[in-house]
Amino acid sequence: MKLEVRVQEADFDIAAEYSALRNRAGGGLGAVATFIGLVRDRHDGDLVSTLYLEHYPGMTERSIEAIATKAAARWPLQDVLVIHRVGALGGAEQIVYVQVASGHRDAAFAGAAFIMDYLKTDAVFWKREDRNSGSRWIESTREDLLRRRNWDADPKQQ
Amino acid sequence: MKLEVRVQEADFDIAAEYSALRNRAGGGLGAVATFIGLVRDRHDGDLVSTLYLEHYPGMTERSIEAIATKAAARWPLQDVLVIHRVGALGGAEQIVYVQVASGHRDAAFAGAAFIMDYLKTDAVFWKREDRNSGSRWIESTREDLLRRRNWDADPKQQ
Amino acid sequence: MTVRVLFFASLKEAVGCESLSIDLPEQLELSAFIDRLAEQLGAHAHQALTSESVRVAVNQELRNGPQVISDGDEVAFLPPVTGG
Amino acid sequence: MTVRVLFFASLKEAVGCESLSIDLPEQLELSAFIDRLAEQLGAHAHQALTSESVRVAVNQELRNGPQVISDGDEVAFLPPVTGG
Repeated sequence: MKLEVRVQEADFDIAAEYSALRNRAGGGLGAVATFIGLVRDRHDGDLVSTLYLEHYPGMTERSIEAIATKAAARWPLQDVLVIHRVGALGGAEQIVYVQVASGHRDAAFAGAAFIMDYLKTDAVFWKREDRNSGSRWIESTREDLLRRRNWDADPKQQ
Repeated sequence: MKLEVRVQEADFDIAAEYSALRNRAGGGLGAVATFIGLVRDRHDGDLVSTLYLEHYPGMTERSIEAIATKAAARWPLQDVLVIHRVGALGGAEQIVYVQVASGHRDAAFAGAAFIMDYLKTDAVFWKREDRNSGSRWIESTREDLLRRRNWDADPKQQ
Repeated sequence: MTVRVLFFASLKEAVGCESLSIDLPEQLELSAFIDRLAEQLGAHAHQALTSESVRVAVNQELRNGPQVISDGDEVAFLPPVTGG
Repeated sequence: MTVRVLFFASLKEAVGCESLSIDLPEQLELSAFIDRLAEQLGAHAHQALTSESVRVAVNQELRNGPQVISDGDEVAFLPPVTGG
């Protein structure tokens, strides 16, 4: 399996990433599932002017590689790319890109969903939301933790 | 919800579709899940030279719209696009694109996976595989039918 | 009255025809209509079109119950769909 | 011996520092090391760094058990991660 993780301030171009995937995979690709996360410009009706993401260079990348490796041990994945942005992000900006290629669509979908769920709880990032009403560091939601626990509890869930 | 279905011989450009989605959605987008299906160049080790897809213009589009509408009744989807190609497709060519936008990632993932599963069984297409060893019309696999039945059986499955 | 008839995929190959228009003196119930088609296409077509796996769409709607074919109808014979 | 220390996110704000280098006469066990840090950063730092939710990474590996801080180590104090 090919696995690549990038943590960067710069925006990403999903067309370039998908095109690079097709070039390196040749004719062997069957299914590609992707996920793009965008910064919502509102939270509970309050305007979010900026989302600020902090990371620990080196450790953050390895935390994401560990998640992707876990996914690849569970489903037959061919090629996994995760790009996560850091720094100050405005509303409607792209924040995360997950691209999973597999011979089969359920492996591709499950791999991408699994990686996103674990990213939400285990990846080494800290997020601060800067709103009209002030700035605050965000914590993982209970929902996110439960969703991750579902994968742990049911190794056969696809 | 915005829903668009296109059945066409021409190839599609996922970058253009994703960019159009971002333009029409403005800052309200949170999560976009996409799926791209590609023609595998081998089947059981045998070289597949061409995959030929036939459709029933009008009825095919409506069969896909019905699937997407069913998904949108089940999860809060904002924007659904399905592009399916017909005609003669060679190995490594793109065949289907599903793009689902939602405020939340699990709805986006579930919507896209649901649409793909139903497309495999309910969409009005007929596929012929032209191999070295001859030409044959394909039937839905038992696996595909079971996968669709899983969604029917468990309306809460996400 | 004129009825437009379409055959798809393997069925198109089985009956040796993709589409045709047929002139009828009067409305016909579906099974009589298929008998009339088979006169034109041959006995092998009768067997192919009445196979249990074949579904019939009239004006692009799948039919379950009895069906009368009328002037201007589009009647399509569909082998089991493969899906996308 | 020199040790590099990093503070992240809310913890960086709590202790009022992002990173620092500290010179020590000898290896120290982690709790003694934190005592030594607090002498430099203030008592509020001691409380923040020993909070139950704070995890410590030495050379980018999370530590669970006892830990001795040695020359050249990179010691990072991490508040609970938010995820991506």
